[in-house]
Amino acid sequence: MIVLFQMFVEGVAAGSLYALAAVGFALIYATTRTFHFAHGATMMLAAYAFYQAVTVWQWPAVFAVALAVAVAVAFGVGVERLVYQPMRRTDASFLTIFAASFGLLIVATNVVVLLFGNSFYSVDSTLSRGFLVGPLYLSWVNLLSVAVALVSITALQWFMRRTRTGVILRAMMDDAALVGVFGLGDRRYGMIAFAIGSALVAPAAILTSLNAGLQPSMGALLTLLAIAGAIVGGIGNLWGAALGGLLLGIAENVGVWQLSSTWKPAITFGVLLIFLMFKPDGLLGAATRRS
Amino acid sequence: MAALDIHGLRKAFGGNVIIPDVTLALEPGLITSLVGPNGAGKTTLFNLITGFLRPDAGSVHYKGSDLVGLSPQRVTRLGIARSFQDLRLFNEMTVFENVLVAQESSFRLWTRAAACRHTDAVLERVGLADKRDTRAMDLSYAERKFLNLARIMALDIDLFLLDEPASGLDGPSRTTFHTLLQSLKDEGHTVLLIEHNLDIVREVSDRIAFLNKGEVMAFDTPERIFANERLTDLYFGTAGRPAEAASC
Amino acid sequence: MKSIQDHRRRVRAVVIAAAAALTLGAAGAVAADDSGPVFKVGALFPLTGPNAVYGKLFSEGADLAVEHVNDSDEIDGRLDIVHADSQALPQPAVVGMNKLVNVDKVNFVLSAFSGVSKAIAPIGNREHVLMVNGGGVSPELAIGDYFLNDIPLSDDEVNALLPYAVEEMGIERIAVIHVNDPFGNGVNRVIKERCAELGCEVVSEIGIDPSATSFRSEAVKLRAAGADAIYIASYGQQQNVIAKQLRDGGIRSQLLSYSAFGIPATQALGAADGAVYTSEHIDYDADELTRDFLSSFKDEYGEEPNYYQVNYYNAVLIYADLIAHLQSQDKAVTGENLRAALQEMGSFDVVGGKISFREDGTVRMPIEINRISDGESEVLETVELTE
Amino acid sequence: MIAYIANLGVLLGIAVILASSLNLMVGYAGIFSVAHAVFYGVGAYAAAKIALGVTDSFLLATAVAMFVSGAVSFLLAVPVLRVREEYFVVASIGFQVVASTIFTSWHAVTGGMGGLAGIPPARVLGWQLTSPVEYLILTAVCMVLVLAFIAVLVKSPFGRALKAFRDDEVAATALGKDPLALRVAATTISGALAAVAGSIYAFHVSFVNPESFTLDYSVMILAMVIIGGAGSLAGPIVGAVFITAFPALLNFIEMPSRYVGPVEQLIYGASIVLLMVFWPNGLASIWRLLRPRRPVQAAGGGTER
Amino acid sequence: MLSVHDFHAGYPSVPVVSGAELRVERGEIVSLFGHNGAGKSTLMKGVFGVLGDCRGEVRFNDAAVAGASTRSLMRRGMVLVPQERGVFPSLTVAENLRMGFWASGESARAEYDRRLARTLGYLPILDERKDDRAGELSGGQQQMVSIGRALLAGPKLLLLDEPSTGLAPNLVDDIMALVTRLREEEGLSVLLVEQNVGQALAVSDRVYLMKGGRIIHEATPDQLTWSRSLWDLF
Repeated sequence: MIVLFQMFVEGVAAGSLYALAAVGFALIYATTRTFHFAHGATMMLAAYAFYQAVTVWQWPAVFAVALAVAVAVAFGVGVERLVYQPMRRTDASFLTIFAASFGLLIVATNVVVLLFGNSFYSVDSTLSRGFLVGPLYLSWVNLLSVAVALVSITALQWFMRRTRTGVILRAMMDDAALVGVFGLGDRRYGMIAFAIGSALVAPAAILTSLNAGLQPSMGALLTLLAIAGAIVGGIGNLWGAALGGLLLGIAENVGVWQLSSTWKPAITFGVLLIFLMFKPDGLLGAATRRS
Repeated sequence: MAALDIHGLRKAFGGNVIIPDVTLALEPGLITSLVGPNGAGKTTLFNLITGFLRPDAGSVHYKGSDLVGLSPQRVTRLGIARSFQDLRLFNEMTVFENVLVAQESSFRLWTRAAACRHTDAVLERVGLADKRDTRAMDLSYAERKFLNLARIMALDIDLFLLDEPASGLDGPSRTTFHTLLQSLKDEGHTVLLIEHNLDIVREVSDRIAFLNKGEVMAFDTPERIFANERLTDLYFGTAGRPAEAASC
Repeated sequence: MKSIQDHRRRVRAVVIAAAAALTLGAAGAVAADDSGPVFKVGALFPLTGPNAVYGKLFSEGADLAVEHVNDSDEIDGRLDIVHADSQALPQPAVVGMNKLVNVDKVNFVLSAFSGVSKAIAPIGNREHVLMVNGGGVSPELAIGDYFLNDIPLSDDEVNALLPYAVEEMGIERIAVIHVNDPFGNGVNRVIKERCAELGCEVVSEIGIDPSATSFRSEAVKLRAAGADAIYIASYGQQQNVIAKQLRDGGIRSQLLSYSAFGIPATQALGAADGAVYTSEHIDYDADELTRDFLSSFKDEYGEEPNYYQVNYYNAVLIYADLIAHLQSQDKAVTGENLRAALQEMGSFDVVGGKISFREDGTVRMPIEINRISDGESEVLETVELTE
Repeated sequence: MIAYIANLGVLLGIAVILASSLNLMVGYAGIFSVAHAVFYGVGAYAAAKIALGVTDSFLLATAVAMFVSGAVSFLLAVPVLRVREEYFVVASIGFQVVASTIFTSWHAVTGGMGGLAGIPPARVLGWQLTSPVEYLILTAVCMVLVLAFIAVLVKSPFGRALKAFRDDEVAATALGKDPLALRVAATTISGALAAVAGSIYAFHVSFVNPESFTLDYSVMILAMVIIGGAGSLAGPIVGAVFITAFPALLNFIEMPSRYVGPVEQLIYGASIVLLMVFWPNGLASIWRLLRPRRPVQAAGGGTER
Repeated sequence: MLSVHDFHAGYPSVPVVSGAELRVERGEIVSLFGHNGAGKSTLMKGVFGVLGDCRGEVRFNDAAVAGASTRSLMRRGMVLVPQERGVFPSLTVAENLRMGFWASGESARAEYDRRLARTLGYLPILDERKDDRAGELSGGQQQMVSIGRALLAGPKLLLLDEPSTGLAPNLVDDIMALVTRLREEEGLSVLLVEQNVGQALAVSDRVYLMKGGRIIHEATPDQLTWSRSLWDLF
């Protein structure tokens, strides 16, 4: 039983990071209708930036974290400005944006391969070491994952409710064309959405590199999990996306309690399929969708 | 027996009751016009009959079966076809294809010659034969309206629900339209028509159903409806009088 | 054979000379040798994808061997290496193999990875192209007349390690975490069989997806299993992630593994410190050839070679020996003749000593048991396997 | 050299079949699937099983492969096609991941990662195929048949109905067309046609394992359709040629071996991005440019309802 | 206040509006009648800069504004109340209103409070429901939100696009009464597109009839009532 509970703890920690990625994806998708398949590339770039700063340049952790966030934001805003916005201006279809985004993922991955090679890197840190609390193994990375997710999502919640930009972003999630009728939905807001959404994967990037190390393909899986989380939560609902990400993390880790680990991907995406079939609007999706 | 028997139909969206209670029986072989101010629920009624919306209550009986709960394609296959106000043509397809696709079975690898002949005949009838291979998006407004009509005329159906088929048509086209409608009637079809142009309504209708706020205020012959001052008031408003008095 | 020995003696001089020439800024220190035929060595390694790290290692060994053979006069003509990207996946490998065989007309191909080898072996066997695998260790790699392994397959490694682990290290309860592929499943099977014979207990077997990167819940399971030792049967980046996450997850058990642990990234990994793993035994003091190799390798790449590099270096040497053998008999260098020469020659003098092949194309070699400590490997014992 | 070209040709033919069959879903039925490699894989496994256990007859193995793959895609389509289109993309990704796991983990049937090896050379009407050129001919014939079938299909009543749905779903429904039935049929046919490619692959490579039928490959097939131009016959062919031949061409650029791969991938990714930004209608639309430009679609009363 | 001269909008093949001439004087309520598809909404959106493809001369407050962005028009005091009660359903009523304030380019808190107080004075129902999501409101209340939001933008000219769509007649009356009040008390000019001819006529100073993308007739309500041209149109 303690094994199951320990797995649940691990699931919550993993799910917290998925939740952040899913919220970022959902924010970007709901405001700009961009199926940002390169969302994971943002995370990978941030992770490598963090690695470079902290391990190679030996920067203090605070600056390394800042660099990771900066790189994530720069990439997100950059692709929005240089790729997605020109495409949106020509009324690009869902499919072409998807393909372009996929191309971006390939480009980003291989830039990293050219710069860092294909090797596995790990960041030496005591934060990922486990310690016993009663019968449970905890680690600072796990605790930080949950804490950062809680703080980030609460902060985002506040931002979206209380600030002018946040309210306009929420209005865009409802009806971007109508925001245009008020002369408010200019290009800046798309870039802001990308900036926030991208910044949200930076914690996932940093904590994953402490926990599981870095490799160029690390972004692709996170993209899938972020999308799946956003769908399970209900597209267009940020808090649903967070819940969806958390749920997937828990399912993934608890699901192998009795099953072989080789079925892990099937468990995660099986949950996704079941949701799509029986609750296509997601956990909290129906509340905000208009018929 | 009525061609279509609508009983106690009700529909609300959220708190907005669009159609509180509609009861209406269409007589077979007649052209019935559905008139009423904007927002009276005319198009909503069409959507309820044809399965695009599911009523909250009530029944729609057609040839002995209740249409409520059936999918739109089932309703069409039972013999009821509708046109749309905003036409909804297959823009990338040619005029010929637009009509052909309507009447043939989807699960076939070869196009039957009879279907082609039938399509050509329908196009001839609506006067689009010379536009046969033009793409729908390249047609003029009037041509688009007639193609819209041709598409459902090609179906094997009894009951036509036409949503503003003549709006925006000029004089000659209107005459063509009138003739078409008359010939449908002559073939024994029943037609329910949403129409704003009262000239057309007066010319073609056998019956008029006056809908207001989702209720049938009157259902009668054109002569008697037009003689009813209260209804014309409702429709055109009562300019000159204070607005407050307009509510009934 | 004398020529090979000769050349190896000269290698050092050449390398030093070349280095000197470069330092002096003189160009054209090495004159192009246009005389004689060109023999192409096909190298089918992953140059892209998650396993490219291996492709780079393998290439270094093979490239150096080609350089050395060309600097010697062992063969009439020269070797040329042609790379094709297998991505360590079957389909690109088949494309690459077909290109090597049909466009570049090679009759000798260096293969790596079990999946790749299984996919290309039928082509090589059909087209009579001699293939040598120096990297894949699946027990299922005895696959045809033209396919050789100059790396011991993993069943050999397990057979060497388990008795040592049980008898010398006092291990009674073993857990296995293995990739769910032919190699990992094969290792798992061999461990279970051997354990039953040796009286140790396999307390947990966890199969993992080859692309998995997170092992949080696996660590939980393994910790609960309470094993004395955990055998990791993975490769590449994944084995590092596993080792790290097991340690982070509070598992202090002895880590055991096989030759894949020899790559630099794992050696340098803090979490792998103290791990015991097997590898083929290479006696770096065996003979002059080996010592020359060792020093020129360090000159060239600035680090110690590992056995993968040795294997591919050796594979190219074997090719050169076969060519020399055929040339001495005035026979054409064709795939059929290469194979015939292989059977005639029997054994080869290569880096680390003499090696010979079994009937099924697997290599007969002693196995080393190593321990990683402070980023370096120390040899605990060398095991001669009895047939 | 001929054998190399023949071999490339076979892979190209496979890509054309896959892209064209996917186009039936993406371009005509408006279903965006990122799971086409699953049907390719199911076809390959089924053909391999038949070849290994029953007969080396290509036609029989292909027929069985088409049936099995069609059945699997039917099973996917029936429940999942009820969801909205962008959701289907995600559902298909999920389906692909689950299927990949099954390929890897259902050892009894698929042989796991070890795959199914030693598939005998194909026999077609008593003729044993051995050389790459013979396989190229077989592939070409299959490709032409598949393309011809698709060409007939999209001009048939069935294809017309699909196009009608693509143009206006509501109107098509009002004309009595059943959206679910049509989409399920398109998906099933598409899956069955992908199995033809799978069967050719299995016999040609004589080895099948899960690594050839991954999510990455599914995305790549979709990229072929989009880059070439969805909804036309030429589009997927152009896209398949582009994506298959492109890396092969880059192979001839001289650079240090360790840079070849990443640089090749980098150029590949960058060209997808650039194409989508500057040429979103697909490469095949180059022919359309030669024709007179058609007027922009009319508002048609869309502003007032 | 607003004058439109030789205005074209729509698409090359199908011009939805061609050669429209129209003016709205200060403090005037002008209605635009016409059938479905006559081009009324398109004309209005074209003037407001929402449509991309427009030609012609537009003067607002004595400045040429043809081709000006919606953003700059809003700041000059031209505000559109879109058709079909375009509210943001998941935003609260208060947030919807604030969107209007921001659109006018203002940010001073005092100015916001002043406009809000005035708006809630006209639309007291919004005060009661200001923390509810707009999507939960009834159709009529949503229309009030839409108008209230426009008022917070501090309009000089209000463009009302079919405010009565889908509303019960008594609610339409409320809206018309509000429009009249706004004209009286705020000196607002209003351009109104309406299908509810009767109720619109009652409040209008002048009307234009539109057909097939052209303005075919200009009249005062008295001239028009029950005249033949209205019959022709409907």
